[in-house]
Amino acid sequence: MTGKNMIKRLLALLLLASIGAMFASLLLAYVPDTDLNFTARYYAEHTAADIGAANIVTAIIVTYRGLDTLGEVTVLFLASGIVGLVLSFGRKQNTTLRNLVPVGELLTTASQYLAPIIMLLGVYVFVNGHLTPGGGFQGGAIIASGMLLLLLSDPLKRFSHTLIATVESFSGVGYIALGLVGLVLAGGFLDSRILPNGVLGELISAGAIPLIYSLIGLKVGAEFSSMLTSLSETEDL
Amino acid sequence: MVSALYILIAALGAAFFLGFLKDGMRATAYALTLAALVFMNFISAGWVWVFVVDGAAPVEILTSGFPPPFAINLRMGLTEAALTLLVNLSGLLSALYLKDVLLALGRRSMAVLLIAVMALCGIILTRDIFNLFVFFELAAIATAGLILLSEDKRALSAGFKYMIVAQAISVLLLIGIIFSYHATGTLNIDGMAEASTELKTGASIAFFLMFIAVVAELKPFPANGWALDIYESAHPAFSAIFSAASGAAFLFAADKLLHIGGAAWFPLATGIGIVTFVAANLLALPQTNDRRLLGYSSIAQTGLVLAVLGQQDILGDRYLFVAGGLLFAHSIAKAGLYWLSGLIAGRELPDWAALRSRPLLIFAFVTFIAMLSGLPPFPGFYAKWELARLLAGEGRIALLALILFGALLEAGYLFRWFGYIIKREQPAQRVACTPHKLAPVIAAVVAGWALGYLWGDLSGHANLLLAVPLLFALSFLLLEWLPAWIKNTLAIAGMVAFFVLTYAEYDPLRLIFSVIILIGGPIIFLASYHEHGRRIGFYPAAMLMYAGLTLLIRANDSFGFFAAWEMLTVGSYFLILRGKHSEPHALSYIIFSLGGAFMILAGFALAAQGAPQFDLASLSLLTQPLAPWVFILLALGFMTKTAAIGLHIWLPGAHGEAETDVSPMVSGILLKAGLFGLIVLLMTMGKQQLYGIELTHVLLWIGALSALLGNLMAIFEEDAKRLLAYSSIGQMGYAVFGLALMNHLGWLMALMFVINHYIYKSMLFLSAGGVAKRTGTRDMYRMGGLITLMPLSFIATLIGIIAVSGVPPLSGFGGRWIFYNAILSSDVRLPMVILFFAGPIAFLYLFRLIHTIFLGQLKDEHRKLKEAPFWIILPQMIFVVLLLVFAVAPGLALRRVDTYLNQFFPEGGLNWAGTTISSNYGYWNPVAIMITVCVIFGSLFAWLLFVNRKAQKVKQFNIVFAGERPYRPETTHFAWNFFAPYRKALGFMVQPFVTRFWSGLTDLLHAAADLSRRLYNGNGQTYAFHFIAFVVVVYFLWTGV
Amino acid sequence: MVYIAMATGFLLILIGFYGALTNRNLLRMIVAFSIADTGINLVIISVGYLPGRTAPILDTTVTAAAAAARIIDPVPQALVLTAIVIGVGVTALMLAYTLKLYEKKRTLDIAKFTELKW
Amino acid sequence: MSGLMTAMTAVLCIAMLVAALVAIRVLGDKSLPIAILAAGLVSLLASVLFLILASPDVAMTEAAIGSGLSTFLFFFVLARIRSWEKGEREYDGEKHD
Repeated sequence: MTGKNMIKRLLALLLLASIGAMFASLLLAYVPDTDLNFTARYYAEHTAADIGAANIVTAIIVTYRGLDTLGEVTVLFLASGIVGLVLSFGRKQNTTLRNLVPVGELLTTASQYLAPIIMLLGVYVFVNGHLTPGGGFQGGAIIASGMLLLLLSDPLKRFSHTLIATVESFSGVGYIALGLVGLVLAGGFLDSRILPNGVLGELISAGAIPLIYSLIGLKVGAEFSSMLTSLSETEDL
Repeated sequence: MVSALYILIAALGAAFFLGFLKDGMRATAYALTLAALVFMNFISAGWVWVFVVDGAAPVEILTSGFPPPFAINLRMGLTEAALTLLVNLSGLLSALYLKDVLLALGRRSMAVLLIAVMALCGIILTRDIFNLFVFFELAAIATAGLILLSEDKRALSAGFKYMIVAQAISVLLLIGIIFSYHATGTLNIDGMAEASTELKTGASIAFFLMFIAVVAELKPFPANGWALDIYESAHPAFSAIFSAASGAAFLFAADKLLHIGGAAWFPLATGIGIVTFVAANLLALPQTNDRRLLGYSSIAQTGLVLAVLGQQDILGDRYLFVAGGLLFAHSIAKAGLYWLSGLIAGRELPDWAALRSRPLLIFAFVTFIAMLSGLPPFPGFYAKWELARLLAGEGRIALLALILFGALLEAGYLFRWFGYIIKREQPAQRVACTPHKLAPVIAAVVAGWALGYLWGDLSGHANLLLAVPLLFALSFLLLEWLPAWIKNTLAIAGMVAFFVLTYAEYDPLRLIFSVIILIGGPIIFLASYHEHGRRIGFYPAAMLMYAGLTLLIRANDSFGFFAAWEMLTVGSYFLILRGKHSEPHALSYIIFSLGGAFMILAGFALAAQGAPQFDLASLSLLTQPLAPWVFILLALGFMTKTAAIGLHIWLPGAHGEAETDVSPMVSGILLKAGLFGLIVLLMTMGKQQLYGIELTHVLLWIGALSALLGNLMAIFEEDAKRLLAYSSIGQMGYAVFGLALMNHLGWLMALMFVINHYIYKSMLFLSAGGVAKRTGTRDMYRMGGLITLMPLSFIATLIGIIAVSGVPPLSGFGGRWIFYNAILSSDVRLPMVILFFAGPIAFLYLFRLIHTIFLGQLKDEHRKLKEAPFWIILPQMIFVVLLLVFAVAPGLALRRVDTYLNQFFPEGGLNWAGTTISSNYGYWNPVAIMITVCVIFGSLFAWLLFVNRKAQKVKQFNIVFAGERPYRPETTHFAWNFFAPYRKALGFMVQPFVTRFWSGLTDLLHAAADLSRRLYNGNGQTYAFHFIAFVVVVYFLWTGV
Repeated sequence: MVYIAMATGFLLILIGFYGALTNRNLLRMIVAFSIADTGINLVIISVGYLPGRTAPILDTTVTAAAAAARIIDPVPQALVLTAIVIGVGVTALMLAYTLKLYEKKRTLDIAKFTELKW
Repeated sequence: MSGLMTAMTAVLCIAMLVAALVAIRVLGDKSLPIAILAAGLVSLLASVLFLILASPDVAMTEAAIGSGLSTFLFFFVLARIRSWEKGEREYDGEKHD
């Protein structure tokens, strides 16, 4: 047993040493740029005028590389869907619930007050995504942690699957619809310049970015929530 | 046309929208899913139309209104359109197939399916490397989800194993991407390709990591255990997508990367691809689970296309034609086979015998394995041809050899499987057919044939699907519902009509062959009237063989010749497989034949020196050092068909076990294809030398040994049909010998053998078959005394053996006479002596046919037998007449050939004066001989009757020879082991050395495969090890080189 | 500084791989992969970092006009955001699989799930 | 300034590596919850490092998703498996009694 384990470890070390050698030569050959390359330079110079977003990363995520972000949102959608599928795999639908450990009064009360605040924070993060660090993904994650809190405080309280699914679908379909509007009214699919750019640094600016990022935030929040509820609702055997 | 973006938008929109639907509205959700898929197909098909018909230029699609590299762009060109159509179609058909499952699992499963298809389209369309990564991840996650559509609980662990490897892959991919970005300043694929001086050197680790990650998704050997587990356990409809669509998308991704890395990286792709191709096919050999077997085959085919991607430097503008041909053939066939597997209840290969109750599904299966094996008229065939000629033209012989070797392995297990279907016992559980599961299979069949037509059209060669003989053969597929006798009449009428219409086009040499095929074939078909019912499967197979034979003699160029060769091979294989116990023999036949065909392909490819095809006549223009190698390859290929010694082991079983009317077809007619090939070869290339060895000399020896050993093996045979089969080996040996003499008379003798062998071997097989039909056995020692009951069969056999043994007065003697003359005019002594020995040996075994079957005591159980059926006797009587006519007037056929041969061998022709034929060494007057022999025979016979008028009859059991103690029932029969004394003396020569060699070889391959597939121990962690080790080993091999 | 971060990133990847290759517990394998994911993020960010520059967010100190000379490369950051989200999606999926596998066999040992092989 | 940053980076990196080694059981044979926490710590430290590397967006995401949510996910699953294990043991116990 241990002998076999030793061999396995040695082999792993040997292989990873080789991979490490590759990494090392990448590292040794790496010379940091002294100046922005032409892609980055374009973003630095044109984002403000093109998109009107102060946060260039947001501009890239929502507009320039919007298709990636759509894909990313889809990954979450897919993951939450499959988590649901996996957990129901090979099982007949049954409704019996496990016995639950009673939860402390403090947690219940606290979460009732805290959760809305956390969720509000999430909304703030994604609405301001084009101005400050943060955006739909971070905001969505924060919203989901609010949900998590609720889930922890009262596991019996089933989140309305319909609600989550509706938010999920609404934000998803809305996101695509906005993208289509871009295709029709502006330069292409997911072009955020369907609304005026406004003044750099103001809340209502950067075209449709706040709108899109909000939808992404909702979507991400809904996906994470759906994953968490699926995981929490798996029945015992 | 609508922007290709709508493919992605439609799928995503539908997937997201599904969430609005309540769980109870599953039917609506399913309808929405199908609608989205239909729309996606519509877009792809529309674009294919735009590019193909209107010849439009590729379209760049910008997203978010900015040009690349600042925003992600997509591209829609012909390749993308075709590939997305493939992906979308397989998605749609699988969705149809999955109806029950999707409805049971609900909208989430439908969303996952939609996104899977979308992600694969995205991989194909995108021109941004990081976007490619995102779609990769989507595809990977969706794959992990769709594996769960299976009811097989093991799918769960397969999915987990996949995710482990996918994680490792994506880490490497990301590192590669970010460092490539750092090197080039862009994420756009075309931009990278332009900017990357460093990546193009072939030494860049960044590019290596990206590339190896993409390649890892193509399931390279040995880092592919996870994929096999998925194939085995996933729902077949998903495996169809996974094999057909995912494979295509990831291959295209690899192609995009090669676009960045440039020619320096091509060898890497080829190396990984070819190793995977050969290894996966080898490991598939011992596999018994159908889906896992298909998985191995999928992996192999993907490897092959990857290898082709690495050859794009020499493929030039044929690159898409070749890669596309292989890819589409594989995708459609594999999807079709997976869909089929969902209809079969059992998971072992022989369980597929259930298909036998559905001829349509058998046809589908045949279509699919023919596509996978690269047989005409499917795209893979044209692609294989192009690939071979371009590889050979560039001198990449080793690669070509490996490809052909792998393809042979693959054909081996696919046809073995087909043998199970046709021959194994049908399982209790029937094929479960519902319309929505049948439709995808049929769609795949239709697509396969349509692409066959398309590829034929694009090939630049004659489109095989427009060749009249082939169309005629295929039309019998549509006529399968008719009774056999109508189809038989149609077949005869068609062949004769074709001969009448075309006979003026043949030169005398080809005329002989065309008469044998197109007139001789119908004569044998007369015997087929004896069969009743519909005889499903017989006519398409037989007519395919005849179509191939006809096209073979009509072919002027290398391509047409090779295509015809493959057709006749496949047709005859199906025909042979019909015999009751012929499963193993048909398999060895097809393997040897395809092996031979691949040699011919390689030979032609070498000879073409890069040209698409060439006139067969221009083989004569080849020079050293190429010429002898071409000669060897072609000669070996042809000799697999003539069953030259060493390559003969398939023949006895294949011919002996075939049906009564099939044996004469495959023996009397099919064997001539090999001779025809040799004739063409020798006629054009003549004598060739390799390292000072005269190659025709080698042929001479092969011919002589075949004659001797074939005959020797025949004398120890107890089975009448096998005896005749062995005798064919000997007879073909004579013909090869004659051709190899390379003089006028030798050739004349070979042609004489062509005609004679057709007549008497067909006749003997028919009479042996007729007797076997009546007695219910082919073992001669179980027969005896049938002369009175089956006089006509007796006469046919008697005439036949007189003709075969080459004694006067029949045409066999003419053959011998020409043969002795030919030898006298040549200076090879030793093989000549061997051949002389072979003559009397032939007499020994022929004698048994008469002696054991027709003479001697009648068996009790045979007392009530009748003569063989009319339709089996009729052609025999025709042959008797033909033999007599040919014996008296050989000039009818040979005189024109003799003159024709003058242009090749002006020396040593025969003189034809009246009924007398004379050579430098003597003369032969067939008419006089006939009269003389008849007179002598008649008077001797009369005298015999007179002398024996008082002969005493003896009791049957009054046996006086009882030297040995009988220990098996058959040993009590005097005719069993008739030539035991000879066996004691000569037995060492007929030890099955050759059989042992070949079965040893296959056993070795099997054992090696069985051992090495233990590599896939099922542990996900080991698979991760495999992947890392794969990366490391490839890296060191690559940088070491 | 960049080199230190990048080297750490690479080491984290290797550590993650090593953990995944040597721990037979499914959950530990997933933990190991999430470490590797963190490592890769670190590597990507290091590649985009330019010494002495600030975050790619425009404000009063970093004006649009001066941005090209003041900010670091924003592209890798955008990529890492995507990578993080994808990573957590995959992790969630693997966890769900683990739960199910455990339910099936009552073990987390990967070597016990070898019914598919050869 | 830059020297301080470098020093901080170095300390962070060493801490991350140690935490990572703990998580994969090379340093000490720690229980699964510790391993998960250690992995979460790696992620959290990484987000600090991202801040130093002038990537606040990434830092936020890594903190919220990488170290926050996924650690939760791990514990969710772990807790579920633990509860099954416990149920199993109780069941076994009953059987033996």
